[in-house]
Formats: sequence, structure tokens, C-alpha cells
Amino acid sequence: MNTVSNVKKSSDVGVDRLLHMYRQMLAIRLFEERANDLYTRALMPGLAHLYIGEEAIAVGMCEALDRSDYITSTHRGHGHCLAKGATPDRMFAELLGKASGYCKGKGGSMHIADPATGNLGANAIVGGGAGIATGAAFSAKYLGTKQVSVCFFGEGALGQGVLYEEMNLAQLWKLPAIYVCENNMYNEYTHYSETTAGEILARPAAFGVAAERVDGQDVRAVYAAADRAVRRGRSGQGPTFLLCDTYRHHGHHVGDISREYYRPKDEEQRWMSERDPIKLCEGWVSAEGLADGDTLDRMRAELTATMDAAVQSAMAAPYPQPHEVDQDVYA
Amino acid sequence: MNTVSNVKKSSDVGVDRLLHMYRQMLAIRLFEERANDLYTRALMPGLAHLYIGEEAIAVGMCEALDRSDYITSTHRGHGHCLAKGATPDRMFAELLGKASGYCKGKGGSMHIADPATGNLGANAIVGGGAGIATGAAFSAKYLGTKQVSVCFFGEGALGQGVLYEEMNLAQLWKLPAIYVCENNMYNEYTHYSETTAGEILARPAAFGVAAERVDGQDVRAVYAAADRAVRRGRSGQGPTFLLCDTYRHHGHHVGDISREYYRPKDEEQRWMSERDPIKLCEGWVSAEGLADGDTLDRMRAELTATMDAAVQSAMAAPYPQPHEVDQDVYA
Amino acid sequence: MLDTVTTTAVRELTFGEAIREALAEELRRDPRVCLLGEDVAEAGTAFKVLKGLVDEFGKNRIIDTPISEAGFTGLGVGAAMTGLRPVVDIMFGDFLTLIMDQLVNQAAKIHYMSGGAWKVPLVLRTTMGATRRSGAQHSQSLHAWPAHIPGLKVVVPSTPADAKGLLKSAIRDDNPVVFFEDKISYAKVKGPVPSHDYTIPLGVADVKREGTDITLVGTSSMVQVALGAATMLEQVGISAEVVDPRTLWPLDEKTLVESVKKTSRCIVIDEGYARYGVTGELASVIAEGAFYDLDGPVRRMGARHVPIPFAPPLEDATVPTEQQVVELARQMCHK
Amino acid sequence: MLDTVTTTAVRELTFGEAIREALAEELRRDPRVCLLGEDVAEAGTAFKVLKGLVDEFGKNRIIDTPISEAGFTGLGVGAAMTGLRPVVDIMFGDFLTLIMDQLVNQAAKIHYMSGGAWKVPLVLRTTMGATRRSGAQHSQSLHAWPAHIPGLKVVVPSTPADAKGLLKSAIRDDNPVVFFEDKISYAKVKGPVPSHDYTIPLGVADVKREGTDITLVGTSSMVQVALGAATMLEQVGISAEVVDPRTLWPLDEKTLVESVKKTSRCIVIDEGYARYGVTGELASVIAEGAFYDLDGPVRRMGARHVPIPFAPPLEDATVPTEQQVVELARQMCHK
Ligand SMILES: Cc1ncc(C[n+]2csc(CCOP(=O)(O)OP(=O)(O)O)c2C)c(N)n1
Ligand SMILES: Cc1ncc(C[n+]2csc(CCOP(=O)(O)OP(=O)(O)O)c2C)c(N)n1
Ligand SMILES: [Mg+2]
Ligand SMILES: [Mg+2]
Repeated sequence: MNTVSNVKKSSDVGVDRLLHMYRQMLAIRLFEERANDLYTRALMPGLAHLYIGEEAIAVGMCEALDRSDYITSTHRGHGHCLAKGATPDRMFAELLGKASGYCKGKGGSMHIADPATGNLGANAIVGGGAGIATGAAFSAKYLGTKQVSVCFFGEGALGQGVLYEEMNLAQLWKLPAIYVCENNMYNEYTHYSETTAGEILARPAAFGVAAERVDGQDVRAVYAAADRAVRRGRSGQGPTFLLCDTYRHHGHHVGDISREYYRPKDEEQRWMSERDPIKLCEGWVSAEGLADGDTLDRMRAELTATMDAAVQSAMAAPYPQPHEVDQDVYA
Repeated sequence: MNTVSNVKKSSDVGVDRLLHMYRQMLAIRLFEERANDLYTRALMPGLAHLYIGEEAIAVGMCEALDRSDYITSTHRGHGHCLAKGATPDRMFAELLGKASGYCKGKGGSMHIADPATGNLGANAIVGGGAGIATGAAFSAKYLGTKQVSVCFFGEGALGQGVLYEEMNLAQLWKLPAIYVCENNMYNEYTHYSETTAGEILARPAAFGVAAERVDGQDVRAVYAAADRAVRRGRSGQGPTFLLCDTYRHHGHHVGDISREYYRPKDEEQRWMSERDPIKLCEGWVSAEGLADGDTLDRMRAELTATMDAAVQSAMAAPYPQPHEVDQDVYA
Repeated sequence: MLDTVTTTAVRELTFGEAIREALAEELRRDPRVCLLGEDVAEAGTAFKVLKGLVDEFGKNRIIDTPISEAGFTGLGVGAAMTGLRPVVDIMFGDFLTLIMDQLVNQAAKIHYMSGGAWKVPLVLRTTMGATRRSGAQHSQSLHAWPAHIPGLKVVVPSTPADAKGLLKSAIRDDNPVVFFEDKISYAKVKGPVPSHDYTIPLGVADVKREGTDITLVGTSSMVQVALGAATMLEQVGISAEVVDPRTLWPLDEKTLVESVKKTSRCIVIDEGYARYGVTGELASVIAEGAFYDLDGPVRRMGARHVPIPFAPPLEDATVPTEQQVVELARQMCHK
Repeated sequence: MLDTVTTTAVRELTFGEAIREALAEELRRDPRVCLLGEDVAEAGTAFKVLKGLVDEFGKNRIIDTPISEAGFTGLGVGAAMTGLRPVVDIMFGDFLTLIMDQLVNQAAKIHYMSGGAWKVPLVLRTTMGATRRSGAQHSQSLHAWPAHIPGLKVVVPSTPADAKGLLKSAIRDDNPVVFFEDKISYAKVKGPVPSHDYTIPLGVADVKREGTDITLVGTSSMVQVALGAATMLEQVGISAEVVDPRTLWPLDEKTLVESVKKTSRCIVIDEGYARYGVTGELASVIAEGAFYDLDGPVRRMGARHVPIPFAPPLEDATVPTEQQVVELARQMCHK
């Protein structure tokens, strides 16, 4: 698995912070399990790309952000969205195409956006968030707001030339942009080694962008790296690129069930049993005695109730009215 | 000027070869002087981007190629075209939009193409040749022909994301592509340091592409590097990137007369007097006694006559017939 | 209605199967044909349409690419110029946005700019069509854009048999051809397909159903909508002719105009946006050619002029339906 | 003909000067306005239209970019969402091929996809028009493409006064607006321009000349062609009305239709390719709205359907001329 871990002791991160991050990861996990379930029961229209297994990246990253900082997200975006502060009920509603969803049902799973939490939107174009995130960083610098702007993307986006155009601009103009590459090793059904020549970290470095590899399954390591990147950005030192090694437990999308032809079962097994970010975190918490079993159980019960209620309310919510189809085309 | 020269002794290149390259450079120079003159006298339609000052790159590069090897060229493409074997009469005819031109007058200065010499075409889209050149390299490998494919481009094309997409593909598939960056330090009227973050050579390297910096004013050094790259390509080792430092003596295009606002006069002076590739070559030839003054004078006289005759014939040639406008849209 | 059909085995295939068969036959026939795209090999694309090709033709000819649409399309252009006949796969038609330079400034113009010296025998296969709940960036039908550009040919097949015959023509054509496949049709549209090696020439429209009262010009998936509407119209005594141009360029103006001269009424139905797109062109061509026979203006139906929404009830309101066609046709025929 | 003009100083300006004045005024008025593009600062762009702006507004607001059209347009989209009002400069309209994803999949859809939550107040200035002997990759008029896309507004000004008033509206608009400037007009077209701060609303056509026998609908540079033709037609006793839609979207259908209802004849003249482009849309809208008043089909004139050739005699044959308009109009009016 070959991940370079920048692991710190949990106490460096702070107990409250670690528990908060644990909670956030668990929230995403529970959210995604329900999304999977809805889809499997044919209750959800379209597709969904689950974030299960990658939770530590969104959570560690967003833990270092303020609410007013910006993010852009991807087709696999529920985790980023929740970590940045979205509420699950309006998210489920959006996944179901309901009027109470974040986008009034017009966006769907791949387009959730929310100005209140600085979420510039998930994007169904691979690499599609790079320009937007860099532009938000440009605004922050132009207006002197000290915000930073985080661009999440899968390693597949390394194939899109526009990413390099944006990193060049960000570095030239010392923009507070943070490029977070979630390397789960697969571009859909193709291993990234078949699509990615050279060394990934050398790519941002070639544009002068500070680059760092991070164990994407260790939420503490992600948080620490995120914190460094955010400081760099806020202090005018320019962009950072974080390469986070990770793994998606499920298929590319919920319908991707038979995966043996592109991904070995034992690889899946190994990442799930040994490298699950939530289990790992649980391990540290208990090993270091940071919380007792009861606390974690209570957390899980609370979140479960929240998520179930969110699904319920989303299911019960009405679809948009037909006439709404023509609204919001122009501001 | 900070160019790393890979200078070899002239004798390493071979006397005949050096004289041939000298001749080729001179041909380009004389061609371009006439293009400039035609434009200045309002005899040429449109624009022209002169290659004067950069001749050693096209010539050193093409000297290492066979006629059947491929090139793609740029808006500043006359030099590549001539070096690859085009004849000046059909080129002038094309510059004037005449029916006898390489493209029957349909292309113009920025679009000369010629299957007979493997010239896939000049391209007026910055970076526009990258895909085509890489595709020709792909064909060569697919068909097992041992051809190589050279993509010439200015350092401005480093701003185009597609270049990185192509280098990634070329390296992944070990294609015999050679990316030749002519760094004349200006993207039109903007210094490349304002547009190019990081180290240029690190960019191809990040994609695993072998990269080398070359003194673009020393035709011997260019030839030697070209030869290495061609061998790499033909032997299946994949692509090479050559970063050639150079300078254009004239404006971005022939109408770009007042340049002080973006480019210091003394910089121009220095490159013209100290780093002119033809003068440098002349110096080596005479210092090492490789040819006498007479030989060089005769060469110049011959080429001058050829170029003047080419201009004459092109001037006298007819325009295409109006009905030809609808021809060649579809094969 | 196939131009070169003789008596031969005819099977029911889906639209997707017909495409795969066309590709397999051309790959077999001509070693210069190769396929490039994302997840085209083992995965057989996201739509599974190419499933199995890599087993027969190997990874040197069925080539998985990085997610670099501009990159591998540009590579395809150069490969096409230098001896290959690449078929480039752009998973969703929405991603045409990423390759317009390669397609329009390069592929479309090289033959002309070089005075006929170079050719670009490239096929660009991509998809169109909404109602898959895929959202605004995976549901567009952008075939009007390449149709606007001289130097490109544009194919919009509606049936499995047409898809096979037209795709084979496209691959054998010496020009860049953009081939649009309706995603919904892949599995949903079935039809008889001859098993032999036939082609359908580009530029020949097909009268999919004859009629006398009104002409329904449909493209791609809208041909099925037009046919459905025609069946319903029959029940109210309206005889609708359904004409499928099959290729947007070259365009068989004659067949379109002649049908409308006969019927005197016309609705053009296309799944692209109606504004500044395909419907305007077809309607204008027909109005210019059949003006004096027209009973009223040519009417147009296209995608609603909004980004395609996700919510099912909204998305469904963006695509012309049989019912809407029927209503408009009845109005036009005063029945 | 300016909507908000009051008595005020009016100077003769070129088209290019009017654009510069509009930008300067908006830059002065609103600190959130900034300009991004290649060589926009000291060089003032390849066309020198922006010359001098950097002196007043500095390099933080007039920003030279790398040759990364997709990159800086995408950046502009994000900046527009987060508090700025960027004006992005794409030197040649031909390079729209490089930014369609940013423009179409991002800028155009974000407001809708987010259910109205985000706005993209971006202006994309670019050029159109041939006959500069610039070859096939620097001469296209691709305004039909963005006009096809819901979520975008598209402006095609024809006079200096319109250019100024419309550009100021575009900058103040909360939507992405694509603003097409005819390259030839920059220096060639002159006209009176009020010196005060006026705007012209997007979506209001302008009758540039009144007439009774035939309507010439022209866009961008073709308005000048239409006006020239109208003058010539007057001499043969034909009274031509010249209507300039000014914006392709929103489109002032009413003014177009009403003019043709009055004149009963119409030629649509546009410098883009006629096929699958602007002329088809305008002709269809007019035919639908004025069908029963039409004396004959609406006729279309656009760029010849070929990549723009370099040779002067060939290139000149690709753009509609006054003479051609006159001939067609005479034919249509039987004079
Ligand atoms: C430009 C573009 N090309 C192709 C696709 C289809 N597609 C959707 S997700 C995906 C793979 C993305 O891989 P990666 O970026 O690694 O993200 P992951 O799914 O692994 O999180 C592809 C090819 C797309 N959405 N956009
Ligand atoms: C995609 C694209 N953007 C912009 C231009 C306009 N343009 C023509 S040449 C040029 C500068 C090119 O600089 P460089 O690549 O360094 O080549 P040089 O002119 O110095 O040889 C620009 C911006 C273009 N032709 N294509
Ligand atoms: Mg991945
Ligand atoms: Mg340069």
C-alpha cells in the first residue's frame, strides 16, 4: 500500500478535534450507506458515487477550514459537502430530486452546492472544479479576505490539462488555493498506473506548487497537512498540492457490483480491514483512551437517528412543481 | 543569457553536415528577409511571424530527421517548413495566397503543410500541433515504421493544458515523439517569466518524459540533442523534450515595430550581435578553417538567387479561381 | 429501407449491439482501425457497448486512455493523418466542450487548409440524450455544434440497422465524422439488423413511415417519438409521414422538402436545444424549399431551453413527447 | 435609438474606442470589475483596443495571463461566483473551442444547477469576423454556439454606441454574457457615442433604418452591409428596413416579427456559417411569427460553408456583400 504516513500522535491534533473528526467521518459513512440503500431499493434516481473509505480526506481537510473558506467538489462529492457543513436532510432531498434539496432538485447527487458553507459545487466534469476553485482563491486575494479555496479531485483529473493551467496561474499569482488529489487508484475501471506517467507529486512541483504526500486514511495526518496548507494560503505564500492515498470501498458508482475484472478482491479486503479511516481512528481513540466505548456508541446512535430522520424527511418531501423547470436559468 | 550550452567541437558534427546546416539556416534567413520585405511593401496579405534568430533550432532538429519523419509547426513556422525540405517558391506562393502555393493559397503563412516532406502543418492555435504530432508518433509505433514525430512550439504553448495531456500519453505509450520548446522568452508581448511558474524542464520530467536543455543558438548542440532524441524515439524508448533557448530578432509579427514597452533594446542588441546562430556558425567555420570565405559567399549568392527567383515566380503566379473556394472542404 | 441490403440473415439487435457489431466488423476488415477512449477495453465503456471487443482485438487496438479528452482526440487526429483510421470514444456528448479545438480548429480544417494535401479519416463517437437522471453535465445533445462546422460530417442514427450501416460508412469515410449515439436507445431500441457487411451512405434521408397529411422530421431518439406519435395520429385520422435525415451533414434536403411538398405541414423534432440549433436549420431548409406548398409555418420541437434538471418530473418536461407531438399535429391539421 | 440617452455630449468614436470607454467607465464605477486575458495590459491586446487601461487601473485589475484560455476563463468563473465581476478577453473567437467547457458546462449551468444559489456575473469578450487574411483558425464567427446554450446571454453589437451601452449592461448583468466584437469594425466603424453613463438593455432589437418593402435583419458587421445595401436599394425604388437584434439571447422576437409583418419579405444576414447557426434561428422565428404575412420564404445569407481560406479572392467570397444582398432583395421584390 506504500503510503507515506505523516502520522502524528493523536494528542497533537487535540482530543476534541479528533473526536469531532471521528464524528464527521462517521456521519459521512452513515450518509453514504443510506444513499447506497436508497439506490439499491430503486428509490433514488440516477447514479451515486460513494465516498465510503475516503472519509478522512474530506474531514481532515475541512477541519482546517473556516465556514467561509471555499471548496469545490466532484462526482464523488457527498463527503466533501457534509464535511464542509451541509445538513443531511437537504442533501438527501437533493439526491432524490426534491424541492427541499440544496439545489431545489435541479442539481442532484453530482451538483450539490451551498453558498452558506462555501461550497462552490460538486462537478460532474472530471477536473471541472479546478478553474472555479482557483477563481475563488483569486477573489480572496483580490478582495483581501484571507479565505482559502480547496479543490478536491480524484487522481483521474490528473489527465485533464486544465488542472495544470490552473496550478500555473495559482503559483504565478500566489493564490490561496489548495489542490487535494484523492488518489483511490482507479479512474472508473482503469488503474491509475495505466493513465498516469511519471510521479504524481512531480506534477505540481513542476509548476512550483508546494506538494506533499499524505496518508489519506489517517485523518490526523490529513488535518495536519491541511493546516499547513491553509496557513501557507492565508499568509500569501501561494498554493499547495496534497496527494492523499486512499481507496473507495464500493464500486465506481452504486451499480458497479462485479469489479473483479479491474480490481482484485483481496486488495479491497485489505483496504477495508486494515486501512479503513474510521476503524483506524477508533483504534487510536481506544488505544490512547481518548473516549470510552459508550461515548462512541452514543455518537453513532445520534448520527444514525439524524440520518434516518433525514432520509425520512427527504422521502416525504415533494418534487418541484413542473413550472419550476424554467426558473433559475437566469439570475 | 544564462543558456547552458552543450557545445561540441564542430568536427564532432562533421564538416559536411555543419556546412549543410549553415546553408539551411542561411536559406531561412534569406527567406524571412524577403517575407519581411514583401509585407513592408504591402505586397503580402495578412500577417507573418518571422523566424529570424531562431534558425538553428529548426535546422539542427531537422538535420537529424529523415524526410519521412513528421513535424508539426507553429504560427512562426517558415523555418521548420524549409528545414524539413520545402521549396521556397511554393512557400512564397502560399504566403501570397497563390494557387501554386503548398495549400493552393487556402492556408497562408500559418498553415503550410506538405505530406511529401512529412510536414503535418503549421498551426495557428498555440499548442495546436501537440495532439497531431503525438498522433503521428502513435501511428509510427502502431505501424512499426520507425518514424519519429517532432512537435515544435514556442514557450507560450506551455500555458496550454493539452500539451501535458499529450506528453502523458506519449510517455505512457512510449511514443517516438519529440517536443521541441523554442523559448524565445516572449509570449507575444509578455515575458515568459510572467506566464510560466516553476522550472520549465521540470514539466516534461513530471510526466516521466526525458528532458534536456539546449543552446538553441548553437546548431551543433541542437543537432546533437536532436540526434539523441531521434535515437531514443526510433529504439522504442519513448518521447523526449528539448528546451531550446533562443530569441526572435524581429517583432512578434512583422507589424510589431515599437517593442520598447515590452522588450529592452539592449537585450535585442545583445542577442543579435553575440548570439546570432548564423554568425556564430560562421565563426566556427572560419575559426576551424572548415570552409573558405569564397565557399560561403558562393552559397549566399546561390541562395539569394534562389530566393529572389522564388519571390518572382510567386508574385507572378495567379490567385486561385473563385470556384476553388468550395473545393477541398471534404476529401 | 437499407440501401444495400440483399436477402440475408436478419436478427433483432439492440441499438448498442448493432454499434458493437459495426465496430467489430470494421476492426476485422481493416487493421488500421483502432479504438481510443476512457474505459473502452475491459470495461467496454460506461455503457458496456464495447464489451468483448478487447478480447478479440487486443489492447493494442482497443485502447484505454487517461481522462484526457482533448489529448486523445488530438492524438486521434494526428493518427488519422498518418495512416490509421481511429475511432475516438467520447463517453458523454457533454464532453465535446473539451475537444472542440481538436475537432473544429484541427480535424475539420486540415484538409482544406492544406489545399487537399492531408486527410483526417477520424470517427468521433459520442452520446446524446436526456432522461437518464444524470444531471446538467451528462445529458446534453450538442450535435448542432459540429453540424455548424464545414469539414465535419455529422451522423444521428435512430435505429439499430441504420446505426450499423452508417457507422461502417463513417469509418470508411476519409473525413472526420461525428457520430452521435442516443444513450437511451442503446438498450431500449431494438430492431432487425442484417448480419452481412452492408453500409448506408452518409447524406441519404430515410422515410421511416409514409403518410400524406403531415411530415414529422425526427432525428436520433426523436424518430421513435415521431413514429409513436404517428401511430397515435392514425387513430384520429391523421396520416403522418416520418422522415429521418440520418445525417445532419451532408443533409438530404431533397427528401425533406419533397415530403413536405406532399403533406404541406411539418414538425421538426430534435432532442438538442431548439434555439440556434438543428430545428432552426431543418425548418429553414424546408421552409425555403416547400414554402408555397406549406399550409402554415414549419413548427419546431426541441429540448426545453434550460440546463437539463435532475429531478425526474422536471427532466421529463425538457424532452419532446409523443403526446406533445400529437397535440401539435392535430392543431396543425385542425383535427 | 439609445434607450437611455438624454441630451449630452456626443462624440464620433470608433467601435474599438467605444469598447474601451465602456470598460474604463465600468472599471471606474465598480472596483470588483477586472480584466483578464493575454496581453491585455501594456500591449492593450493584439487589437490594441485596451491600450491605456493598465495605466489608469494598474496591473492588479488589468491582468496579463498565460496562453491558457481554459485556465483563465475557468478562473474567471470562480472569481465571478465569489464577489468579482471579471471581464475575460479571448483574443480570437476561434479560441472559444478551448473554453467551451468553462463557458457551457460551468458558467452557463451553475446558477440553474445550484437551484439559483450561485451567480456567475462574468463577461466573456471575444471577436468575430473574417476578411483580415488571418486564415481558417483566426477568422471564424462562432456566436451560434453560445447562443444555443441556455444560461448564456449573447451580444453582437454593430455600432460604437450600441457596443458601449451593451457592454456596460453586460458587465452589470448577473449572468455570464458572451460579447462578440467584430474585428474589422474596431477601426473601420465610427459613429456618435454619448459621453455619459448610459446602458442599453440586453434583449431589445434596434431598427437601424425604417422601410416598407423588405426587412434586412443583420447582426454585427452585417448590419453595416445591410445598411449599405439599403442605400443602394433605395436607388432602385426598394424601401428596406434594417433591423439589428443586437443580442441573440435574449432575443427580441417581437421587433423582428413585426417588421416582417409590415414588409412581408425578409433576408437574414449573419457572418457566421449559415448552416445550423444564427440565420436558421432568426429565419425560423420570423417564419413562425409572420408566416401569413410573408410574400415568400425568409432568405438567409451567412458565411460560405467552408473553412475560411487565406487567399484574398477566396476569402472575400465567403462573406455576404452589399451587392449580393441587393441582388437577392431585388429578386424578392421583383424589381
Ligand atoms: C471530463 C470527464 N471525462 C470523463 C468523465 C466520466 N467519468 C466520471 S468519473 C470518472 C473517473 C474519475 O476518476 P477519479 O478522478 O480518479 O475519481 P474517482 O471516481 O476515483 O473518485 C470518469 C472517467 C467525466 N465525468 N468527465
Ligand atoms: C490558443 C491560442 N491563444 C492565443 C493565440 C494568439 N497568439 C498567437 S502567437 C501568441 C504567442 C505565442 O508565443 P510563443 O508560443 O512563445 O511563440 P512565439 O511567438 O514566441 O514564437 C499568441 C498568444 C493563439 N494563436 N492561439
Ligand atoms: Mg480515482
Ligand atoms: Mg515565445
